[in-house]
Amino acid sequence: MLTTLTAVGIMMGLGLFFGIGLAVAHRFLHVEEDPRLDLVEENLPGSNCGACGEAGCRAFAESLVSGINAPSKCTVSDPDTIESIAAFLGVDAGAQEKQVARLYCAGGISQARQIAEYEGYASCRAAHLVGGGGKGCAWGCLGLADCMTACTFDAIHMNHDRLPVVHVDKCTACGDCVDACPRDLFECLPVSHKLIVQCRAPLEGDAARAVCQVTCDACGRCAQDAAPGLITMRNNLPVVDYAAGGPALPEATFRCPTGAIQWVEHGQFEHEDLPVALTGVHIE
Amino acid sequence: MADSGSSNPLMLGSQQQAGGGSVDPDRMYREFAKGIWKENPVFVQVLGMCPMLAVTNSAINAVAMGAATAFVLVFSSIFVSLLRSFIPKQVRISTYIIIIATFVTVADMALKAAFPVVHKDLGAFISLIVVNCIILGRQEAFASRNRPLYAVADAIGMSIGFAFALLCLGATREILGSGTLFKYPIMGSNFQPWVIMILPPGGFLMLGMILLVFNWAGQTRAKRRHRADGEANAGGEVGSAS
Amino acid sequence: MIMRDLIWIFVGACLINNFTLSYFLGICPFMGVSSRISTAFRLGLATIFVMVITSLCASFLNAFILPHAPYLQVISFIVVIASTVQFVEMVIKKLSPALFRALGIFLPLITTNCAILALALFQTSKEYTLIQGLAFALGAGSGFTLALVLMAGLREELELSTIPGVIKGTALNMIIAGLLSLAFMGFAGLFSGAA
Amino acid sequence: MTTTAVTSGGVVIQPASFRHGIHPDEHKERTEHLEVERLPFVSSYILPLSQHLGAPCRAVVTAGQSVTRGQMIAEPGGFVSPTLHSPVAGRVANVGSHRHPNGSMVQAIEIKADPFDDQTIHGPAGSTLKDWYDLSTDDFIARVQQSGLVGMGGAAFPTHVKYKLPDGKRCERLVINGCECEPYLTCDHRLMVEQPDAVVQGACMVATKLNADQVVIGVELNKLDAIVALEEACDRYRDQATQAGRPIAFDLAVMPLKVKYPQGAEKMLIKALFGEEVPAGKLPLDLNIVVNNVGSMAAISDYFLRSQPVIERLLTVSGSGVIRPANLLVPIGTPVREVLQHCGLRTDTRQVIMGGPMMGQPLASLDVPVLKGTSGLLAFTEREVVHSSEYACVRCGRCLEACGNFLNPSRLARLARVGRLDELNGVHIMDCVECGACTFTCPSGIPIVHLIRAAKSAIRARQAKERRNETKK
Amino acid sequence: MPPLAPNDPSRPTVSSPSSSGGGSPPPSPELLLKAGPFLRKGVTTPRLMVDVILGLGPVVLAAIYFFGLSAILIILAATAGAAFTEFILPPGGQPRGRSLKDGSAVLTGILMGLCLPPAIPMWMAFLGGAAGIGLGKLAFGGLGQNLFNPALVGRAFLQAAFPQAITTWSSQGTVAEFSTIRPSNFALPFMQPPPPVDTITTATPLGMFKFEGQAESLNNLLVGNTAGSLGETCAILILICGLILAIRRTFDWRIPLSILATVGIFSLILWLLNGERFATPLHMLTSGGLLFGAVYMATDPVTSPIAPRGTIVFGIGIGLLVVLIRNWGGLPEGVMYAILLMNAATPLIERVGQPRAFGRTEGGKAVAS
Repeated sequence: MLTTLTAVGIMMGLGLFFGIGLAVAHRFLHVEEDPRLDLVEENLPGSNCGACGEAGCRAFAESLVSGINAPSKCTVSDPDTIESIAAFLGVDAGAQEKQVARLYCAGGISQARQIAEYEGYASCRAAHLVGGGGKGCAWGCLGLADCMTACTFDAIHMNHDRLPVVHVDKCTACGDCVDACPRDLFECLPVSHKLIVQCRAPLEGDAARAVCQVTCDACGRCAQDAAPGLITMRNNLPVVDYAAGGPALPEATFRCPTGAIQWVEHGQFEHEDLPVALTGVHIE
Repeated sequence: MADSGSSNPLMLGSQQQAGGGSVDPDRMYREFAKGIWKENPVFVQVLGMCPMLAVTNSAINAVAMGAATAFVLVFSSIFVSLLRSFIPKQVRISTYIIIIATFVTVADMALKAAFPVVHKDLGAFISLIVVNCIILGRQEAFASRNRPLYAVADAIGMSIGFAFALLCLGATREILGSGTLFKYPIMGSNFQPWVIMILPPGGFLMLGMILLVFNWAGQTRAKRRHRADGEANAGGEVGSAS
Repeated sequence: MIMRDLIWIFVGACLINNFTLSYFLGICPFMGVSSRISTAFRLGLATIFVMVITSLCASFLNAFILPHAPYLQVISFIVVIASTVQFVEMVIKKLSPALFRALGIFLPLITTNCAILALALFQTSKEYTLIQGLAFALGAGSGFTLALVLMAGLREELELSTIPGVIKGTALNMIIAGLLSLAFMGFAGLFSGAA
Repeated sequence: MTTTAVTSGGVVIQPASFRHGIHPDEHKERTEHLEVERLPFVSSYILPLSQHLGAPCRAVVTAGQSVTRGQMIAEPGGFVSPTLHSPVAGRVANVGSHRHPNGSMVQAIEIKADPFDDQTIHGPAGSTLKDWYDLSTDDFIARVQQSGLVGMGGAAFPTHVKYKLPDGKRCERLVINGCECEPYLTCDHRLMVEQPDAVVQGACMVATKLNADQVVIGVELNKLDAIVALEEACDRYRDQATQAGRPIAFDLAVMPLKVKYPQGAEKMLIKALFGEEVPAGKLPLDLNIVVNNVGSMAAISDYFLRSQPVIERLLTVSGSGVIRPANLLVPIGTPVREVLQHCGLRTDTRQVIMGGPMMGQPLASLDVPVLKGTSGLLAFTEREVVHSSEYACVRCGRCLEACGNFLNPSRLARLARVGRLDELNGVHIMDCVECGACTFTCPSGIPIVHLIRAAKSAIRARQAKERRNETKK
Repeated sequence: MPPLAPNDPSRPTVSSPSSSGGGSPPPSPELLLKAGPFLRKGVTTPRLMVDVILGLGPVVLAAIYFFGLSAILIILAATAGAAFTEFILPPGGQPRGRSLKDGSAVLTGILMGLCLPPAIPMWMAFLGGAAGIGLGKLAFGGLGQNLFNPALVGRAFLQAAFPQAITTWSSQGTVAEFSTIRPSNFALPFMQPPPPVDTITTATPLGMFKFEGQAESLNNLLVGNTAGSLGETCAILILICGLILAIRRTFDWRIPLSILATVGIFSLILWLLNGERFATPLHMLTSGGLLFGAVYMATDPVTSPIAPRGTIVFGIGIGLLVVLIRNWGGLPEGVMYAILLMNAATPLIERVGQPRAFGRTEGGKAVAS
């Protein structure tokens, strides 16, 4: 009986002492911090991709709590999460249209001419520095998969033509591939922008067709066929301005002699992937 | 934030607040089975490494530790689950620890009374069950959010998973390190024991090896499944691109 | 003589019976927070700090309370240590935000580290005096820091390597820890002849 | 190996050098004794508007227009940009995209040579230039820009920019770089042997105009004949200047240097000559030093004394892929194919390098032109191509001992391979001059300098993006 | 023809395209684009490994001379263990057997064999080689990525696993003929070796000194006429081989030099303080595995710091630990542990050992002009 009393007594004593001590300390030593911050951060994807323009998810959470950014700036989270964060913070989610990375080149190894053989470190950026990597087209995709390596979301795989296939569902438009490409061939576009010019070579006529089968040879037919003002030829390349012209329709691509401009409903290149193990090897 | 039990009012989807209703035997089984293999606390979640390494120099110690942990885990899960709507959120961790510590003390005393030799071998590690992350982790992640029956199923499953891992490591280390299993010589009289296995480095190295085998098995399985899936899922979830 | 005894306790806890590499204590932070040298070092410092507090608490409990109720050892250690550390955390947060950012974020993590409770238990079972207990705490903390920083250095190096996918992660960390532990066996019996 | 000490004017001099560095095989024996010959004119020339560092030139001619040899065809596109002259009399065929030796496509002027022209140079009026002595410094700099001069050593940085000294800086020491430390190349060597007076004359012009206290011509000891020739030329110039009543007001000396690569890198050269280190990220001007190549000096002399702008340059053609290696005087813009074919290009040539074997770049196509900065063309057959098989880095430390910048190339390469750009900045990747000494010496055959180049390119791309974001905000 | 003459009368005229090539131009070759530099020194990594193996040759011969056929058996067993493991578990998805070609596995095996006692069962030597390569190298992804010296990992593994067998030293020289094979070499796999009855066991010089206070004569230590591991006994031979390798720049001379200097100075101080308790510096330097470890083990480039200053810190660290463990530790010998511990510290040393970059201060800032 005495033991029980001692035990109870000691535990109560300790409990009371430290409980009161901590309560008092909490009162006097408390440092104010927005409690919503942690909660919001917990719901962000935590991939720290930077697509929102902030330095990581924590910084983005801070900007959300202080109302600087709208939740929809996060392109990685699914709409439900965005909606629930917005509801929690009592703000508007903001308009968000899904964006996806598009490639301005369709000249894989079977379409674009290789003028010299590249041997060495298998990276586009490295190859680009060695005489342009041996690809005849100085603007086109080198096919050594820097974008695939850079993609944190496993959304890019190389196909048999050594072109990067972007998995539209997985792509979060974080922009890592845009930065990784030494030839600046990626751009994140809203999925509703379906007229994609798959060429960046500012060449014309025969000079253009000499380097690649699917190059834009600047014939200008797409600009004629599209709604007035939608497509303009600039620097020997068609530029699509959705804000300026009428409705974008697939008709603009019908008379393209090379297939450089495409009406892309979903993914850009619907080819079978290379096995993952093969994508990093040197090209022969 | 009066919403007790949930750590985050924003938490989506995963919430399984058991209201009234009857006990679902299927779910009981699922909660029980997951801890043994699919969410094995040691091999998959990599928790509870301290006792895992410290007491596995013989199979007997491993079993004793497994049993003691199971006892503590099951009973604290029941208590936490029963009290889950009464424990205020701010002091929940402290409360869990006190509940766990109580059962640890009970286990410690019971072991000391029943098997003094084993208790001596395990030393302070029985007391250290208090800070085994598996136990606190299950309270926080499961028992505090589910009805006692599920909590018990979960606790038993996890305990078995943990004990299984302990036994794997303990048996291997004992066989190689002393040539015996449960003190019974199985390697012949002339066997040269590998002393390293009952020393600390052996524990680390052997656990590393077991995890390696586990990873390798998982990867081979994933690869086979990937191959079977064919093109439909091409480029999907292969373990690594090396 | 006392000095020598203290050094022996310190070296014993730091090198010979390193808490992490020989007793497997604090494996969770050892595996979890050892990917950057700077973080590892700060965690190590915070651990030394908490260990010293723990040692003081344990000495206090051993002297005044536990003789009356030895069966309350585990539970009272836990309660007292956790409360004290939380209290200290609040103080630091209030007084020095810089120090808090450097060390404070680790404090709650350390409290539930088994090395802390083990320190108190070992100290009790070895019947150390207050001063000996402090030497023991410092030794154990330094040993943990040493192991942690070495591990972090090795892991930073590994990040530049191409490790086979099967072994990457915990499995490899365990093997590294095993090899470290193997190397630490060289300290076995250090100073025992001289003491 | 060459001697470690040399007698100069009867005094034994311990040749100076910098620490670290490498000693590659020289391979100069095939061409170092060959006199310079002139490449016959060919039918068509391509002149990229951007063959130097800095802003591209702006074309001032249009297709169909006829031009004379030495006529300005493109004006500077900014201050850091030289003038471009036609290397040949003929007709402008086209102004459009053409392949640059670095693999990109750039704007270029294509000129068809006129086979019936006598190819007299129609540069700026000679009389106005003759008396360079009376020009003001600013006029002198403007004239240098008009001459179209860029660094002839290979980097092709517009020379006049180096002479435009910012406030608070002056050119105390003018260093003339005659190291030619790249293996195979011998064109600077031949220039110093055959035209020492032009080199000294040009150097003295610059020194006079920039008020230098000291002119040092650094030459490696494997070019003893050049050292002797230059010393004689210096003596001649001193006498001439005194006779003309314009005695030189600066020290003029030739400094023999130990044979070592990359001694021709300007920071290494300064370290070798004066024992001083140029601060990282700064220019030699920070130490009040201006460094010029011997070729640039000869070009300055040619411009002011003979009214010939930079329309042709000396280059070495060598390697197993050509039958008759040579030191050639080649008009700028000559297609590489024509130059190589003149020297007997072998059909089994596998690799063609523009520049030296250490820092030059491989060509993807022979239809690219010789540029102002082209110091050599090397054609290699399969036998001479390096195919080193790659092993893991064993951290042997040879690259550290090769690196004149005292970096840790092994670590740079490892970090670069995993793309750790922030850490790369911490280990001073931007200090790397890409001399390739580390890769030369690596027993594991790791393309260290290539990895570093790629990482530097990625860092630059990221910085450019950050700057864009800044301006957007 | 003076090339730069301004108004040369023999001014060249434009040659027509047909005359320049003589007939049709040769076809454009398929050019190779490969990053420069386009010259290489020609020393390769396998070559370095072979260099070290050759440098070990005299030591192996000495081991055979001193310990007879047992030495051959053990070295072969250890090498086979290392090579076999490397063969069946190729690192990084390479084809099986390719990584053997760089010679590093064989080198590890030989080193491993040379630091074993002559009477150890062959299966243990094999296991040691396998553990060294498996745990010490392949686990980290193969050559160049290992953090610990694989040979020493194998040795330490054996030391911890079979402390009895690995510290049973049989004496050499006059007792054992060349053809004598120690029966314990042939213990069945996983079985205990028979108790050493017919060969005479003895202690190493270090053990004798530590536990019995007897110092071996310097002559014997230099020549190698003592008990010990196979490769470590003959001090003179190791020094000569080390010198040759250092001159050939196969390894960084700073490491062995700083180790030996540290041990020498430290033990000299101790010896001067208490000549009874501590061994003479020369005894310290020439006995045990110090020379062998300093020359062949610590110099493993993969696991030692790369920058010159770092290598010296590394060497000093090893020297201090050796003296510490030998004099105050529970074991008579500590070279292996000292090297392994400093291997673990190598990444940390690497951070402080970087040379001052050109044009920068020690702190990495650009120097003020």
